Amino acid sequence: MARTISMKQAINEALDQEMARDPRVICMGEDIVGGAGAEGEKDAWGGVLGVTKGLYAKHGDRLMDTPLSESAYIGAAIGAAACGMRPVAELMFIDFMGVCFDQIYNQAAKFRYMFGGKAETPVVIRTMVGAGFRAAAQHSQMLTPLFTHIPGLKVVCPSTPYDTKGLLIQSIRDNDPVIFCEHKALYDFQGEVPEASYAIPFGEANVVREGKHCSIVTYGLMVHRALEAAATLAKEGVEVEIVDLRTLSPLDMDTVIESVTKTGRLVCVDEASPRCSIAADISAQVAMRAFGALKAQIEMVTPPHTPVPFSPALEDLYIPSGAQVADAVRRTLKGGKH
Amino acid sequence: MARTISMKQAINEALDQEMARDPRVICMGEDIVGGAGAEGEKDAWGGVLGVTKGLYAKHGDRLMDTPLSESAYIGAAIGAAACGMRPVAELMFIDFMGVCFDQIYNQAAKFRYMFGGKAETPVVIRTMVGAGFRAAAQHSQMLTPLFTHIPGLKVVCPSTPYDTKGLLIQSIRDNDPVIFCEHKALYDFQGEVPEASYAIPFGEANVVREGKHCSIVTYGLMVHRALEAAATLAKEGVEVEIVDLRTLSPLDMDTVIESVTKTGRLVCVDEASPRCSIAADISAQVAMRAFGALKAQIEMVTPPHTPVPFSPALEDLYIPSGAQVADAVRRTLKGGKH
Amino acid sequence: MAGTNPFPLSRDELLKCYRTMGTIREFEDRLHIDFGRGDIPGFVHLYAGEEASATGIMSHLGDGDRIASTHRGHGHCISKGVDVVAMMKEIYGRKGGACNGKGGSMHIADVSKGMMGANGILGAGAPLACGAALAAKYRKKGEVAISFVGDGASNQGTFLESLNLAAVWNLPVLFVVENNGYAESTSRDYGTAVDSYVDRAAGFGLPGITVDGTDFFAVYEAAGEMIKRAREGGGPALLECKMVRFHGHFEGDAQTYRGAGELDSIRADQDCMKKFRAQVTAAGVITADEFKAIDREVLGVIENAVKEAKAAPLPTLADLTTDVYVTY
Amino acid sequence: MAGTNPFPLSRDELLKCYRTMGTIREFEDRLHIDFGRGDIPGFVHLYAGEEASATGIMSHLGDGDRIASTHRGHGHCISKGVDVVAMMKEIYGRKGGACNGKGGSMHIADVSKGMMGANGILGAGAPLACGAALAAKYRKKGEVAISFVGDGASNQGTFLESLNLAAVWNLPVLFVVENNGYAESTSRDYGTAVDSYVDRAAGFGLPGITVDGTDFFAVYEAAGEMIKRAREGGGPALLECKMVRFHGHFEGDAQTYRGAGELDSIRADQDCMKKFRAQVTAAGVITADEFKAIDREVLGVIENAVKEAKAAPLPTLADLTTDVYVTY
Ligand SMILES: Cc1ncc(C[n+]2csc(CCOP(=O)(O)OP(=O)(O)O)c2C)c(N)n1
Ligand SMILES: Cc1ncc(C[n+]2csc(CCOP(=O)(O)OP(=O)(O)O)c2C)c(N)n1
Ligand SMILES: [Mg+2]
Ligand SMILES: [Mg+2]
Repeated sequence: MARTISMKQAINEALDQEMARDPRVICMGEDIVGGAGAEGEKDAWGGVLGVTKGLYAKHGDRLMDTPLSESAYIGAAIGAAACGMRPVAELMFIDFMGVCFDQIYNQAAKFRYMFGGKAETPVVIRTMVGAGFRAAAQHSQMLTPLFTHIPGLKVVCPSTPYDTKGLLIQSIRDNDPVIFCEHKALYDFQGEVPEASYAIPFGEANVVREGKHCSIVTYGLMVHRALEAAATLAKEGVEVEIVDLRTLSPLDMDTVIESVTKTGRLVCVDEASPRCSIAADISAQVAMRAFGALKAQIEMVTPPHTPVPFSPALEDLYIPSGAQVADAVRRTLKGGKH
Repeated sequence: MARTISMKQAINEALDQEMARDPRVICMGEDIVGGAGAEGEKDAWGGVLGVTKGLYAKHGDRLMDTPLSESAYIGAAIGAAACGMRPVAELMFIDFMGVCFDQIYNQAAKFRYMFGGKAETPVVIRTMVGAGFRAAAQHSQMLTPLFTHIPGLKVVCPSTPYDTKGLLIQSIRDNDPVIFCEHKALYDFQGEVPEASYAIPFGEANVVREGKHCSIVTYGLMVHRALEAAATLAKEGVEVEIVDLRTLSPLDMDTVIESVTKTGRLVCVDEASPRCSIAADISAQVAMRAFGALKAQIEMVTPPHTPVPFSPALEDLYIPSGAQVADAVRRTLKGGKH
Repeated sequence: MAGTNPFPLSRDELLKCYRTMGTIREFEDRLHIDFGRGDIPGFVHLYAGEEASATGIMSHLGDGDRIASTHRGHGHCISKGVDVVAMMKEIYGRKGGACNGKGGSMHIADVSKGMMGANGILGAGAPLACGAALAAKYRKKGEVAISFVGDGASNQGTFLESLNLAAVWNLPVLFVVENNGYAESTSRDYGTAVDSYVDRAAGFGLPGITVDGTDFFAVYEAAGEMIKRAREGGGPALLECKMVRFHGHFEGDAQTYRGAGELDSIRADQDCMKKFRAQVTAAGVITADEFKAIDREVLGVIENAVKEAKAAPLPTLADLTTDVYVTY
Repeated sequence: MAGTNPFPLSRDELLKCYRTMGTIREFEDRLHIDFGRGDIPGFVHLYAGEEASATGIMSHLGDGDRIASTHRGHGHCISKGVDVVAMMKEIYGRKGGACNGKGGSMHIADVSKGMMGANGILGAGAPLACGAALAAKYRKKGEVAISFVGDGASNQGTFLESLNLAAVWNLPVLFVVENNGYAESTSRDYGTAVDSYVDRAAGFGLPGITVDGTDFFAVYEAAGEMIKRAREGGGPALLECKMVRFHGHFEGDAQTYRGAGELDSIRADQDCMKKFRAQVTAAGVITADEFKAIDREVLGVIENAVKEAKAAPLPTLADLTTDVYVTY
């Protein structure tokens, strides 16, 4: 039965159901329980924004608070995964990857290949991404391209509670290392989610809106900005098609190309910094594989090549807006082969 | 007076001349002198491949060996830069960025912006990149896209001894943090280099070969693969233009677009992994800004989406070859607007 | 006995230190209120309760000495001489803020005052302080650097590596572990596998001292000795200040992890400002009325800072893309 | 007295340990020669001279116990039971190698033997071993994990954090610092700011012991005690093995940083195999001829491994893109 719940609740439910289903699933992270060693409430936090709250009561010591040592505990999750467990480690903000990236991209990502196909590392790293929280340059980054660049990693970034539950369950069941990116600005976003457990396969983009004039390819929070743009443009008689990638690696280029083949136009929207971004990656692949289908220039909408500013006045300008997306669509509609 | 020297010697000379010129220049890294605390020869190594050998005799304690603690000493270089020094820190292999990336992308790269334009961090991080040494998955990566993605960093990757000297001198004099990527397979590559000191400005790509049929945009070792392809193709009557980017951030898109506007065709060659790569970045920018000039699909030549294999038999297949580049040119020449 | 001053600081210096602590306290308590009202965006970590540490240490420093701070940086800023109006504007995200509104609470810096920045990344300040100390070593003016770190962050590899590096290079740097008993909701005793930071320091060949960080004079003396030693080429050291925080980890934290009555009791018995007043008035060096006058003065300073901050202009689109590079 | 065995191992076990050490020595010395000939690609770090450490420790382990190794991993592999032919093929970059030629010397692994991989990144094995220990804790079969680290790498944050994590979670993991006096060309005493690793361990609440790593029996006994304790839930510990390396840091290293005569003297006086033979023959448990027979046997094993490696097929284009993911 589907009810309307938040993305936060969808994450909590996915973890709960998978922990109940599979005793090898364990969770670890900073304050994911909270109150460790303190005199007051146990499960005092349930994560910095309360996402894992309540799981301790159900699953006890299979949730572990950690010292503030991301290399050590994320590496431990990876090591445990290589030894038959299915750990879900929380990297509180993706911005902290700089203190533990080696364990992710040189260890987890490469074991299978370096060891000649003889290792499996079914670890999930849950992490908060994105701007909008007035959390400034070191707590607001997207950074999805850095992980997508790395062979051996899978990268997931859902846009709805429904996708979140299904993709997190798939991530836990998946036999490869998965970076599961949760957009903090979507935590309270509500949507219909079935109570029963279900998995959404990786590498299947979701056409969240059909249209014939232009394709918008995006993921995460930007799906909602694209939908805003679509609503505006519809009033102008422009019907855009929106492709929500859902997983950045593996990537469903077939759906992207199918859409561009239909519309002949492409706008890639990415909340990550512009250089070597997901937007650039999709654009380049289309320019290579579906050039003939393109009727006009590809447009990319990203933040500027700057760190994320603190001031709300600036941060609101930093994050790509629905209006910017609509403008980009209008630009490519005006463009055309000479 | 120009002589023929190796890229290694060009680096050594640039460091030597800048240390002599500016007392604020200091160098640090693992075994960049060598023999610290040991009974034998001082300056025993001069870096793992001997690049800094001999500098200790001239500049003494301004070259410092470090403990094996990249976060600490690269962070110290960054901190010293923020306090008026001009440190050149060596990260032996770029593959080790995973243990110290935070200091680079969250600290050095962001100080200026986060502090409202009131900080300068003139640090250079010299690091070895690339495959070909049979050094396997953790000592052969390119990883230039990861740094290029980050606003606040400058990223340099020269292809010749001449460029190496001039760009390293510019890096040291530059007031922003610079990641200086040295391709290990080019260390012994010889070229003409003036003895006198000179700086090559950032953001100026070099058209290393002119041609009218197709543009090849690349950097580092791949410039030489492009030249191989050019020689092959010339025999077929195909004249390619080769743009050596030299600096990946800032990026000289003007030169790229000028070239594509002339040739109408683009092949991007990158030794980095394909997803969110430099090749993708350039391709996407061209598809956005110079779509009208394109006569056919863009082609990208990169390694496969795999870690770097150890076996020479595989590594030679992994690294993009001149033949692969030539094939890509032929493909785009066959392509065309429908 | 009134008139004779048993403290290592003059009457004026004592007044100045009290004013600094009071400014921090009022700054933080005011933010607590204004955050509750919804006036202040983002994550804000308050230093109230910990003032004696920053103030006791920074009293020994000049502008040429550098500090690298933490996410809980307001107290370090104020005691290092960063302008409180500029700080308040920054926290309100305004132009004219210490970072022109681009940094916010977690990134306030003022390099002209030797304040190398609050830092949103745990442990990240330690290498930066080592770098500042290295620069000082080359400059040979006897400058030092201080690295602040929380008890939780003291388990970050970045911090631990820095202890070793500082010892290997014999850097003039002091590592200050501000042990307030918690890392977010997690107790120090859970997260840190050693009872005393003196032992941890010893594991890296560093001398260490633990002091009661709510006792200004204990901090002042221990830090003074260690800083003097560092200035003279004696190398790095570690100072653990055991202390308490009065507010939540960040604003919005309900603090249910605390024991019953814990917050009341630390506010009653471990208030560093109360202790300072008691010690100094008991010695008859400064009167309670003089302290009250400073309290009032400070209130005005902060009131004014908030007023100025609220009146300051917001940054605009033109500011969005400036200050990324010196040149690009 | 001939016949009575004063050692904590049976005659057969002693023979087995000697065979293991001899296999490592011959494996490495042979690589040294073949590398010199240009037969072997890449970076190769030899374990010769350090055999007593790997062998003394691994004698206590079964396949269910895990180890995380270093860049200098051949000795750990062999003593953990990885097939030497598969290893040699791997180092020659052949199909049928332990990693089908994709890993090479720095990445040999055999998860079926509990060998979680040599590792090209310093300190990176420590968290992995913690993870293996964590898995063991959940499985409740009394398994343990060992993390090997060099003296130089012991200054990596990753390693240091792991000491704390292991203590906090009371993991059944043993950290073995293989202190061979050098990190590349840099002396241990320059890079590590503490004399004894026992002190460093104490800084993280861990018990530590330092042993002469060239004395097999010293290693064997200390490791045995610590591993037993860990199996019984007593938690992590640190073992420092002081040892020597016979070859350069990697093949191609001229070792000019060593003092005059240093290499000769360590080969003469600190050869763990010589010591082992002397101790065991003196006690009359095994004869010199028996040892020689093993030496000959081992020579044949390695000779055969090289032959098989050279005869094995190279991987081809079809292998390039396999084994990146389980599914994609
Ligand atoms: C590398 C990193 N990991 C995690 C965090 C999230 N975080 C911010 S403050 C904090 C607790 C810090 O505790 P402590 O060091 O004791 O300082 P305190 O807050 O008590 O002053 C955590 C976990 C972070 N900012 N950086
Ligand atoms: C993170 C990282 N930094 C640097 C290196 C380069 N490196 C490889 S081995 C080595 C020296 C290691 O010394 P030690 O830990 O004492 O081990 P040993 O070689 O003596 O066995 C260095 C610096 C690396 N592989 N990884
Ligand atoms: Mg704390
Ligand atoms: Mg060593």
